[in-house]
Parts: sequence; structure tokens; C-alpha cells
Amino acid sequence: MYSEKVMDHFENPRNVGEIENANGIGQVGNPSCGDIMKIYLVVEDNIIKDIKFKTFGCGAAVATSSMVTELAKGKTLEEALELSNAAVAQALDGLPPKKMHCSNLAADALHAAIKDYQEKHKSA
Amino acid sequence: MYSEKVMDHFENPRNVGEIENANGIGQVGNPSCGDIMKIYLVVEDNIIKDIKFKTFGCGAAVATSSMVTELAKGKTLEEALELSNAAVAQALDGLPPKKMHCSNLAADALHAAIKDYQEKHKSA
Amino acid sequence: MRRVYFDHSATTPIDTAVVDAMTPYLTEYFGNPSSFHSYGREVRKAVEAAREKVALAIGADPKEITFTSGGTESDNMAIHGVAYMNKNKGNHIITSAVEHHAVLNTVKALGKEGFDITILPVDKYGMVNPDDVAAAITDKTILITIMHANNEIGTIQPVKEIAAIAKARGVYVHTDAVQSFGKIPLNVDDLGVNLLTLSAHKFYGPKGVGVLYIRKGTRWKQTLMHGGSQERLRRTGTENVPGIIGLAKAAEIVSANLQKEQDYLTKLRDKLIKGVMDNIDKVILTGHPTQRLCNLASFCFEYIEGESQLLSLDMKGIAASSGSACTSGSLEPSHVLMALGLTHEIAHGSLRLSLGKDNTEEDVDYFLEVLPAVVQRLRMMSPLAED
Amino acid sequence: MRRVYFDHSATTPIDTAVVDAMTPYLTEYFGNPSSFHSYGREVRKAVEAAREKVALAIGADPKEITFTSGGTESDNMAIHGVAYMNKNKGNHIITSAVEHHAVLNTVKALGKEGFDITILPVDKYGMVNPDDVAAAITDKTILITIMHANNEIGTIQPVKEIAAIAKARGVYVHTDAVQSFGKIPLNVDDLGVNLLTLSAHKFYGPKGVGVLYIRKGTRWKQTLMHGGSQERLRRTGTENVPGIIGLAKAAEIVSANLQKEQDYLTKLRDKLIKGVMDNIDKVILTGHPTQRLCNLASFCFEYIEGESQLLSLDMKGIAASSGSACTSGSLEPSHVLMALGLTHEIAHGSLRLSLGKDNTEEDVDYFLEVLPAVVQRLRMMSPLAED
Ligand SMILES: Cc1ncc(COP(=O)(O)O)c(C=O)c1O
Ligand SMILES: Cc1ncc(COP(=O)(O)O)c(C=O)c1O
Ligand code: FES
Ligand code: FES
Repeated sequence: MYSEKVMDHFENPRNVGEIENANGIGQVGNPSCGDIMKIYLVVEDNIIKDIKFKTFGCGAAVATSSMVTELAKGKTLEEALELSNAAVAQALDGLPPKKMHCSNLAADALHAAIKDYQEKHKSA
Repeated sequence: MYSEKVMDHFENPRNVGEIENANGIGQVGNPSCGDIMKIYLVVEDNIIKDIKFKTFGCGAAVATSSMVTELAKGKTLEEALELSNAAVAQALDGLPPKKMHCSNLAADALHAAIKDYQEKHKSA
Repeated sequence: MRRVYFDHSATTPIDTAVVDAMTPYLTEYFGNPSSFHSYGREVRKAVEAAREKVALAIGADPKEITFTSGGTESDNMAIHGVAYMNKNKGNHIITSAVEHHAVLNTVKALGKEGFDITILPVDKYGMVNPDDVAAAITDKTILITIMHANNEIGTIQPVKEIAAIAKARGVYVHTDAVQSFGKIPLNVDDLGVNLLTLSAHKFYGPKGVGVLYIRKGTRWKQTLMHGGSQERLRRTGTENVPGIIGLAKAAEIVSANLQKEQDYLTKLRDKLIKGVMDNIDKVILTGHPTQRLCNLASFCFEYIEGESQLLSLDMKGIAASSGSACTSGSLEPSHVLMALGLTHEIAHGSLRLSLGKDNTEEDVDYFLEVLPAVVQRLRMMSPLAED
Repeated sequence: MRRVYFDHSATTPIDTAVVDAMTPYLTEYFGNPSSFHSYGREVRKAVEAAREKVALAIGADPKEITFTSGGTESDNMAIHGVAYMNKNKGNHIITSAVEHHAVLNTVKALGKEGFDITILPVDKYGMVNPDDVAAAITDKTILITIMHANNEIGTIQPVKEIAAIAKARGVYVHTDAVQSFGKIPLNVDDLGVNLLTLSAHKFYGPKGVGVLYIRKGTRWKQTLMHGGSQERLRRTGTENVPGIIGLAKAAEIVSANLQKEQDYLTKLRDKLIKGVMDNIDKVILTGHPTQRLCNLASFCFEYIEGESQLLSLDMKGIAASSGSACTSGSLEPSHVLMALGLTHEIAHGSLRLSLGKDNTEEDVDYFLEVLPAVVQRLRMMSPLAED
């Protein structure tokens, strides 16, 4: 059911873990489904220097989390905010229809982390 | 579904045909089922000397007609009147449940033929 | 003794290529297609490939194909599901007097549940008149269910004309194509129907598996069986995987060979009909003289009862049927033959010979050789033949 | 890579002796059992012999056995048929919160049609309390449907006690024995039920065929499907002959080997449970500690989601399931695990390992070797494990 890319990202997820000195953290969760994604950012000069995730969810949830961190790394915040669900799913060579909402979650978690960073650094 | 006896009587029915100088004729038919049995008798000295049948009906109808003529031949009218449906079915090693009513028809046709004879010879 | 199988309308032998296609799914690939793991996925893939084959065979989209346990279930599902989903629009259902019991009894059951039903008559050839359909449609009509070809007499119904009339009036059409598939070119768009029934064992596939085609956008819902979420909620219960694989393979084969088989069977059938009509008196051909299935010859022999006839032929190794296989053994005269306006006695003398691809000219010759003595013997026993 | 199939509750491989028994009915003996001729009769004989085998296996009379398209259909038929035939007596139906969807959704659908339904809770082991059943029965109760053993957690219900209570109150009992047949000795008189469901593919038989046992004298009628008069009017549609033959053979085999398999599987299961409980922390065994199927081990692993777990195991060649096969792939947490009072997060971490006769100690060893790393890796990724 899953593409090879999804399986690869599930088996060897990129950027798993926490960042202790993260300056942006976003968490989204869909209580009805039970899945939770948490993204940690290190932003420097408006650029995502480091990013890590933790995810409780299905195979697609893990893979989309992994993919979104890869896509976001090195991007400016503006570029990262433009990362859409569709882009994440596409980068994974597609997701089964039932699992499309997982890609929403990954992008949402990223955006939440960026917003968190921006909130914290508004005054700057 | 049919016993070997039934098949034998269907394949080689005994006493098929008409008797021109019959002195007793009985016909029964079940219009809802469509089957018709006709029995011709020659009665002499209260004994069934000759008997023949014609039947429009299923395999069981043919076999029971054949069997009833065989059972009745040579019997006194009283003995023949006691021939029951069960006896006919039993003589054929049984009939499928759905076909039991065919044996009724055969005994009924025989009894009708005897009644016909008795009606005609009442005065005697 | 020579054995001749002339009862392909009751069921067909399974094509050996079909058995071969099924075998891996009876042995190695046993997974449940709903399972997440590799054992499930390999089977899921095969089921979806089967769906595509079936879709291709009838000109449908794979999403419009639902696998069922057979023709009976498909008919029930089709009719009940449309009836209950379109109650708000109306409660009138139209069918014909010559439908299979799976359709007729389902419609009648809905009649008892408060639906308004019209059972259209047929002409002496068993044909529904499209004008009668047009005249029967009311503002409340939600479904017309008319079979593609009849299982007892082979008459092919004008489903395309009926569907055109229905479409203009916004009414859904279901057709039971159990007997026609593999014998008449069949394309759901060309026919214009919304729902269509197939049953594998009538086209050299296995028993116990069928198809319900449901055109995209049709207001239909599974209303009969509740359970898990297989077949996109259209048919619950673990899929009959080997059956589905076999059905698809059989559909592929009959579709590929349609023209060839049709020509071959038409020739055999015509030889058989001619042989019977030329050599036996007091016999009528039932069903339409030309608009009939290429493999079906059906008759009524006067003065003879059907079962006696079958038994006599069976003793000679010939397998035939009288009326529908589903009602033989019951004592009711066939509703189809009654609908043609035949008397009870005539209807009781019906004989159906349904040919298949493995039948030969020799089979027909043998039958024609055996038949006259059978008829003569039974007529000799019959009190009806006297007059 | 080693492949280990631990998903026998979803479906089983077909026994080779079963395939062998079916093969002649996929090839040589293809007749329709309703047909009058020799092709039909030889098949009819086989179907009736199959019915006798099944009857023998569950202590029933052959007349009480009806063949269906599977467990789902049997459940639907049983419940709907009793409900509609006993409406005049009452409209109350009792079931449990842990039934298979084929039962639960059927009962709920009847609830929408005006029946009064009671869904009994279960204890933390998934067990129904017979006292709750007794308390729920009213003058209007017509049917109690409680499964024999649960498909997700293996808990064996006190069906015998429930049936005794029901009988004293004149209430019918149906039990879904899809998971228990072949694993627990099963006799319909000993259980005291009126109706009972089996599905062949759960006991090394083919998919797409099942049984509904209906005790003589039970007020029940076919209410779902209309059509021909097969199966003494209890199940219409051409019989799935190879399926029926396979089901009967499978029933015969599992009955003969019951004691041996039960001992063997219990040993494997206990080794597996012990291995998991001893080597993994934050895990709970779901289902009853002792009143459970001999082949089923089910757990919930904290901080882990079920599908990720399945996928990880699948990558190591191990086929398992999370909750019921019918709902995996859907996003709902299993209603069975919810009924145990577990939280959503815990319920999502469920893993079901269902063993079969071909599994070995080595299979269990391999699983126990692989599992810790799988759990550790997923927990490492889990935001829930932080605290
Ligand atoms: C026209 C028609 N419809 C439906 C059916 C029922 O199909 P099945 O026996 O597969 O349920 C049959 C066959 O008996 C048929 O001939
Ligand atoms: C307890 C139980 N009942 C019913 C069913 C349904 O059986 P089937 O898939 O044969 O329709 C299953 C299997 O999924 C089951 O485990
Ligand atoms: S995490 Fe819920 S379906 Fe993907
Ligand atoms: S003659 Fe009618 S069933 Fe025997």
C-alpha cells in the first residue's frame, strides 16, 4: 500500500529526536485519530538550521514527519511556510487516500513550530 | 434422488396402456400439479384379472402407477381397496419427500376405478 | 455411455485456465486482503487486478465493480439498495413477469414493505415491450429492473431502449445479465444501465461469486448486510479471494472469445432447433425466434411432463433441464412459461437445452437420435395423447 | 527472510487435505446441485454428505445446517431472521459491546428500524457478566447474541450460562463461534444455543463460505435474500459447492485434531505471552488471563501506535494485526479495546498475535528476538514516551 519512498522514510526516518535548545517547537495532534507530531526547530538568520521530530502515529505519519523535516531543513521561514501537504505527499511518491490527512499533520506541525518561533521572536 | 426400484418402474413400466373392454375406469388428476393418472380394470368374480394405466406426470407418478397395477393384479376388490399410498411407496423402496403425493394419486386412481366398477355393477 | 451436458444455463464447468488461476489463491496466497502485512497486501493486489479485468470486460471503471457471493446476492443488493436509498423520491418499481426469482421475489418482498410495484407482461415470445415500460413510469418510479436475457427461454430483452426511456425520465435501470454475459457483447455504457448483475458460474467461472456493477453517481447503498468495511462498504465479509480471481479470469476469457463462441454456438443451436422441429410433431419452440441467446434452445412437447422427459434423457446420458434449474424439483409450473400464455399442460412439457463451448456437433446428433424414442414412449403412456 | 504468519484470527492457510477435497468439485464434478440430472445429483450427494460432516462436528442434525457465504452473512441472517419472525412476541435484542461488527452493526441497524437494543458492557478482561444478561432480559426480549470467543482479545464468553438463563426466560440465543470453532470443544446442545455462526476460512477452510446452525423449532426465517429455493428456502442462490466441500473437510479435520492442537497452541501462546511480558516494559496483556483462546496473545504497548508496529514487524517478515483485520486500515480505535476501558493512546498500541497449527517454537523465538528493538525504536520516536 505504501510507496517505496514512504517505506524508506519509515524504516530510516531522517531527523528523529528532540533538540534541547530548540527556539521553535510545534505540536499537533488529532485526538480522534490518536496521532501526535512534534517538531523542534533551530532557526538562525531566518533559516531553519536544524529540525527534528517525534511522532506517535501510523507509518504514513512517521514518513511524512521525516519528509517534512528534510524538505524544511535549510529553507527560509517563508519558504518553509509555503511547504504544502500536497508537496510532502508528492515528495513521498504519494500516500494512500485514507492516509492523506497524515501529510496535513506534518505540514501543520512544521508551521506550528515556525509560528512558535515567530511568536517568541516577535519583539526582535 | 429416486430408488433403483422407482427407476426400474419408470424405465420398464408394467401394464402400460388402455383396455378396450375395461369394466372399471378411474381417473384422478391434480390440476395444480398437472399430473393425471388413468386406470383401466377388468374385474371378474370380484378379482382384478387385468389392469392397465396411462399417466401424465413425473418419474414418481409413472413408477407409482406401474407399481400400483402390479400390486393390485390378481387381488380381490376388497384387498385392492386396502392398498394404501404408504404400501405403494414402500414397495418402491420409498419416494423423495416432495414426491410422496404421487403415491396418493396412484392409489386414488385404483380406488376410483374400483368404485366405477362397483357403481356400474351395483344392481348385480 | 456417452454423456452430453446440455445444461449450461444452470451452471458451467470451470475453465481449466480459471482453475489454474485460482489455485495459487487456494494454496500459497492465502492472506486476508484486508490485512496490513505482506500476506494481505499480495492478495489485495490480486483482488484489485481482478476488479480491473472485470471492469474492462464490461466497459466499467474498477470502482464501479463490487464482488458478491453470486447472482442472487447481486440482484438483491441492487434492488433493495436503490429502493431504500431513493424512498424520498418515490416508491414505484417496475419489473417484468419473466425475471429470475432473485429479482422477482425481491421486488415482491418490497411490495409487501409498502413499495408500489408493476410487473410488466411479455408477449408470446417472452419479450417486454418498451412502450409498456414508458407507459408504466410515473413520477414515483425510482427503479426499472429488466433482465438482459432470460434463463429459461433465452429471449433477449430490449434493455438499451428501456434504459434510454428510463434515463429521459430520471429513473434508474438494473439489469440481470447473468445469462447474457459472455454470449452477447455487453458494455454498460452502451446498454445505459445503472446497475448490472453477473454470476461467475454461468461463464465458466466458480460457483459462489458474482459481481454487482454500480454506475458512479447512482444513489445506492448496501442495505442488506452489516459488518466490516470490505469492498468500500459495498459488500461486507471477508472476500472470497479464489472465487474473485477465478471470476475475473473467466470474464477475461469469455470476453476474448466472444465472437468465436457466439458463431459456433449459434450454429449448434440452430442445428438442434431444426432437428427437433423437423423430427417431432406437436412441439413448439419457446422464446423469441431470433432475439435469443446463441446457446439456448427451449421447447414444449405436448402430452409430456418435463421431469419424465429429463429422467428419460438422463438415462441416455443427456443432461438437460425443464424450466429454470432453481424451480425444477418443485411442483410449480414455471412462471416464465406461464407468462408466455401457455397452458399448464404445455408448460409442464418444457425442455431447455443450453449449450456450451465444449459441446460438439456429435453431441447434437446424439441428442437428435435419442429424442424421438423418448418422446414417443412418454406419449404412449400419456392419457392426454388419446384425444 | 524468515516469514512468520501470526494472523490466524484474520484468516488461515487452507489445509492441503482441504484443497484436495475441493479440487474434484472445481473440475470434474461441476454440476448444479439443484439440477435433476446425473451431473446435479452427484454434486447434491456431496453437498449433503458435507452437511452431515458439519452437523457431526458440532453435535447438530444435518437439517439444522445451512451453508452461507461466510461468517458475516450467517450473523446477519441469524439476527435479522429471528428479529423479524418474533416481532409479534417482542422487540428487544441483547448483545455485547465486544461483538464482531457483523453482529454489532446488524443489531444497531435493527435499533434504527424500531427494535429496542441493549449493548451490555464487559469487564476489563472483555467478559460479559451473566448477571447483567439476566438483569437485561424483559418480557419483550426475543434474542440474545453473544459471541463464543472474541476475535481481538480471545476472551471466551460464558455462553453456556447465558443460554441457560435465556432458556428459562424463553429467549433465543445466537452465538458467533467464528473464532472458537476448532479451538474449543463445541457442541450446540452443550452450549444450549439456538443459532450459531461458523466461517470456514478461520479453521483452515476456504474463504467465502460459512454455516448458520439453526436449532430445530426455532422461529427463524430467511429475511435478507430472496430468490430460488436452495437450502430448503434458508439460503437462496446457487451453492458454492467447492467451498461447502472444503468447509466440511476442514471441520472434520479440526474436530479430529482439536485436543492435540489445543495443547500445542496453548504451549506456544504461553511461551509467547511470557516472553513479551518478561522482556518488554509498559505493556499490558489484553483479554482474559485464563479464559482465552489457546491461539491468541494480545497486548497493548504504551507510547506506540499499532500500524507502525505492524509495519515494523512486517519488515522483519512477521505478519500480525492490530485489533480486528476488518478495522485495521480504518482510523477508528477498536471498539473492543475501548470496551475494556483502555484510553485511546493505549488502545492504539494494540498488537494481536494469533497462532496456527503450522507455527513453531522457532517462530515464537524469532518474534521474541525481533520485538524489543521494534518497540524501542518506535518509543524513541514517540513524543508520548518523553514523560
Ligand atoms: C438470470 C439469472 N439471474 C440470477 C441467477 C442467480 O445466480 P446465482 O445462482 O449465482 O445466485 C441465475 C441463475 O440461477 C439466473 O439464471
Ligand atoms: C468473530 C467473527 N465474526 C464474524 C466474522 C466474519 O466472518 P467472514 O469474514 O467470514 O464474513 C469474523 C471474521 O472476520 C470474526 O472474527
Ligand atoms: S497517523 Fe492517523 S492515520 Fe496516519
Ligand atoms: S406427478 Fe406431480 S410431482 Fe409427481
